[in-house]
Amino acid sequence: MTTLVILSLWTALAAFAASRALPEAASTAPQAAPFLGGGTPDTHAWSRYHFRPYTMTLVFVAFEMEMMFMYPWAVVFVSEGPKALAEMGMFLAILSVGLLYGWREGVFAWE
Amino acid sequence: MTLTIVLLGAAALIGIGLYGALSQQSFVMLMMGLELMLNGALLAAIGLWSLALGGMPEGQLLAIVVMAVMAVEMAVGFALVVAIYRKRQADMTESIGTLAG
Amino acid sequence: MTDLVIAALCLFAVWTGWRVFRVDSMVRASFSLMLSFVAVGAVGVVLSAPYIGIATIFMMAVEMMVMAIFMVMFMMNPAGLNPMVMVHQHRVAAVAGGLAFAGLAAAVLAADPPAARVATGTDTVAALGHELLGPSMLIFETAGVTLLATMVGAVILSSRRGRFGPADDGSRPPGLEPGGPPAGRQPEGGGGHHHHH
Amino acid sequence: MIGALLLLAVAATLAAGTLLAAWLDRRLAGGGGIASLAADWLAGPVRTEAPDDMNRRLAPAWYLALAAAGLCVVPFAPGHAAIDSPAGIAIWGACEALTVVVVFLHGWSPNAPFPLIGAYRYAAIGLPAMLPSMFVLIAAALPAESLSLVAIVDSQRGAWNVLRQPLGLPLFAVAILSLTLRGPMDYADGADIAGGTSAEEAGPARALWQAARLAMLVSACAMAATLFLGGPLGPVLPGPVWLWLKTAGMMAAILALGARIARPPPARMLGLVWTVLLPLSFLHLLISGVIAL
Amino acid sequence: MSHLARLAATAPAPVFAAIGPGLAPAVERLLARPGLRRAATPREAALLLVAGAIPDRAAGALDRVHDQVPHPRRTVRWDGTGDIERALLDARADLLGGGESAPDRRPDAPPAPWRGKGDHGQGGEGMMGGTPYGRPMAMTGADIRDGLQLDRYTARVGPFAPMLPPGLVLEVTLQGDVIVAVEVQAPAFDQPAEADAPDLVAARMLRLLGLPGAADRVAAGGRPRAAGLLRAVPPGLVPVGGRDARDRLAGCLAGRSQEIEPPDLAALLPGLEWAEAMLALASLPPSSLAQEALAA
Repeated sequence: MTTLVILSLWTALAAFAASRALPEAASTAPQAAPFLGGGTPDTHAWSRYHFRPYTMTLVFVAFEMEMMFMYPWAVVFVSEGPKALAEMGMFLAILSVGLLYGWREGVFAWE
Repeated sequence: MTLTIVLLGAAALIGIGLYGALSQQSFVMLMMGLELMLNGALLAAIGLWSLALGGMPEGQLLAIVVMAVMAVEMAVGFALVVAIYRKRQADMTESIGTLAG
Repeated sequence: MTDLVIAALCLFAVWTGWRVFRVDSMVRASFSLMLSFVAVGAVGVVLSAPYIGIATIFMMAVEMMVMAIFMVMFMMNPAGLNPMVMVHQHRVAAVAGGLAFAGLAAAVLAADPPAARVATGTDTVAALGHELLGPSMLIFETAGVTLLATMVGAVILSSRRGRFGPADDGSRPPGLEPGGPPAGRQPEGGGGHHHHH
Repeated sequence: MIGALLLLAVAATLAAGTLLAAWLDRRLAGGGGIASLAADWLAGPVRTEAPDDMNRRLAPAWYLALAAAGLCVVPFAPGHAAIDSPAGIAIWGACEALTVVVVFLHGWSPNAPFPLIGAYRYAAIGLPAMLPSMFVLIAAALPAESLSLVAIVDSQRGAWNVLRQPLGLPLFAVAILSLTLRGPMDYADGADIAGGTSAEEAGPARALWQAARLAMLVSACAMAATLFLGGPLGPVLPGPVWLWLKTAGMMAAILALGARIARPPPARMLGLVWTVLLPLSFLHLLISGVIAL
Repeated sequence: MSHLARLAATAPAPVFAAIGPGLAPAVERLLARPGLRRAATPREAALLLVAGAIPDRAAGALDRVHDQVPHPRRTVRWDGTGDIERALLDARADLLGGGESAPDRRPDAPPAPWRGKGDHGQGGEGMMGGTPYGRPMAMTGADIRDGLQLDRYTARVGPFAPMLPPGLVLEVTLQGDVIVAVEVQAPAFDQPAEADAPDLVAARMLRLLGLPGAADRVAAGGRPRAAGLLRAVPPGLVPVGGRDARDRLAGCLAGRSQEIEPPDLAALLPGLEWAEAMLALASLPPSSLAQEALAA
């Protein structure tokens, strides 16, 4: 509960400060134009942006789940002893196969 | 009382998620609806674990499994979207229906 | 007091969840969903599941970041610069959603669940750790295999770079002898445009 | 009572630390310094074409809030942190993950090409760069048998983690550089994209964002000092003073480091993170685990 | 003057430089001085330094850059003579003391009229057909790398883009941050031979590698004092005459000047990521990008 109160306190404080420090601004059209070193764009910048390492991102989402298991594992690691090391070793070994596969397929580069 | 509030919140999340999953034309927005339903499931799991089941350890594990399901759903779902988009310039659910042939 | 806080968090989760389908910008939709998860995580923190609550927040921050990237990639008009309506069978969906909520709410109000709170002072993180390494070890390792399958599947489905060339050109393994016909099964129809997954 | 005192200490440390960081930045890394922050603050605001105004104004605020939240879990004296949660390092991990979101929003919101490219580059590198830091956090929790930072400090009474977990500090330094948008990990603000996510930012918004970057540096360096240098532990001087000294030392080291390592193009760095840093963090976890047993 | 303004006056003056023919090396060495700060974008600047006689073809671009500097702002012109640093610092002090800010030079109108047209007033028909806020939406097009047909972003970059040689205008089409098409619309301005000096070329590359301090040291004749310089440049990047960008950086750091034929940018750049492309361009001596042959 204290955690929650403190964290929301900071968040609310920061949001309030930002709304006071950064009031609604208005700019003329020439000032608002995006900076391109004097050049002009044809379209809005917001678009279906081609994020190149998308395959990496998907591998990352799956791999990152391992964190969920590792935090509680770390807490009981010493009391469970070598068994804990072995089990997490196996878990990470399984996931590493996926990483190795992805690496061989070249997913850690820009597509 | 607390449990009732939590479970009602979970029910509302599941209801909105269902609405979203059914009403959205786009496959990626449909996934948002699914995630929202899983969010409701997560909330219910946490509430039941903490307030009705006396903190049995399997309850927390259930919450983790729900999150793992979300990660898997997202990774596979978006991989499918990429594969289908590459094949046909389509990301609408209706268009995916015609891909069967 | 706790009830009030939890009610406020639940309302926030529901409201941000509702905003997901009401905003035009895909980035706002994704991060609105993230806020919904954050509120649920906060409920977890209040309900003596600090680890699960916080873990929900960091897992979902990452997942919704990825969600935003893909939403922007594949949605027309991703920033909602053009006002738009992206729903179909709106009425059916609304009725279904409403019915689901009504049914679940009725079940919640009618049911009489046991009331056994987490004992104060329990180390819930350690309990989870012991559970993972002990009775639920199989679930833990199965999750590993599932995630492995997900990683491999995601790579196969989404990557264009196959070992034998771009995926949408049809994958043809090299010949067994230099310059020979491709090894392995020939694609049916000879179009060379079949995925093999 | 002591809780209020600790919150006050967090706020004061953040404010004073940010000023110190600005000064060190000017000295060691050729940054703008305090006077430049003031100059930015006095310039007029600019509103780009059809921006996502809400997120544009909130991004610096959230960044600042994340820095403050991260600092709250750091113990200022042995046994005392503003947030003494049994999931302390997970809270810090959540701050790291949300930082990626905030930086992305900062680059997304102006609706302009260079900030957009910076935002996506940062997402591409910032997400996987989080993995080594998570391994480092988990490894630090092993000898403490707890996720609480108070326990992690206590576990270093015998020997600091910098000795027991030699790979930890370098790996965490990478995470700090990434979190504070500095040096080789600053993929949000490249010179080839005219300052990236900040390319369209002027006036108070720019000043606030730069200040938030420095505040995050304070917070991340305090975390590094807690994880590896024993935090408030030390002879003679009181705990908070030790923490401040170690944090200041870390800040100087990180700033000097960031100004001396070249930043490769993002695709090259992505390969580096997965094929070098991630295996290293596996190794780090193994070493730390074996030593802890 | 308020306390804050007095504090701000002690900061290096933030200058965005619009460089014309003949003055590039002089401005590059000028901005390395401690009293001035090189602004990467006009948003960061208070002063616009216009160096040399800007040709007519770049006049519109100069006005656009001028208007993007936030208020209060001032333009300082320089013909290569006189104490320019003094002039810049004086202008800065005047602005902080409440001096008048230069008004916009271009009319305050959206890029295209849009209000009121279409179902939602978005300036057109359909979900992608409008011109909301005066600009059309990006449209999809073929991709040269992975076959995902996502949106293309076409823009003209330059002639005052800080990552390009002054004067060079490229019309680039980006998908994500990969360049899929390039057209050279105008070559770089002619500069004295000093602009090709190896230390200045190396300094430009170091700045792109995220090492502004090392870049200033190299431009002042010192050693870079930084790690991983050569390894940060991807191997095989835009090879010209058998030497890639990494070789050229190594050569420049060793003080060797290079002679390079004008490269065919429209053929060399597509397929590169923006960061790589800018690094490759910076590794070429500006004179090789200045010939009229490029524009043809």
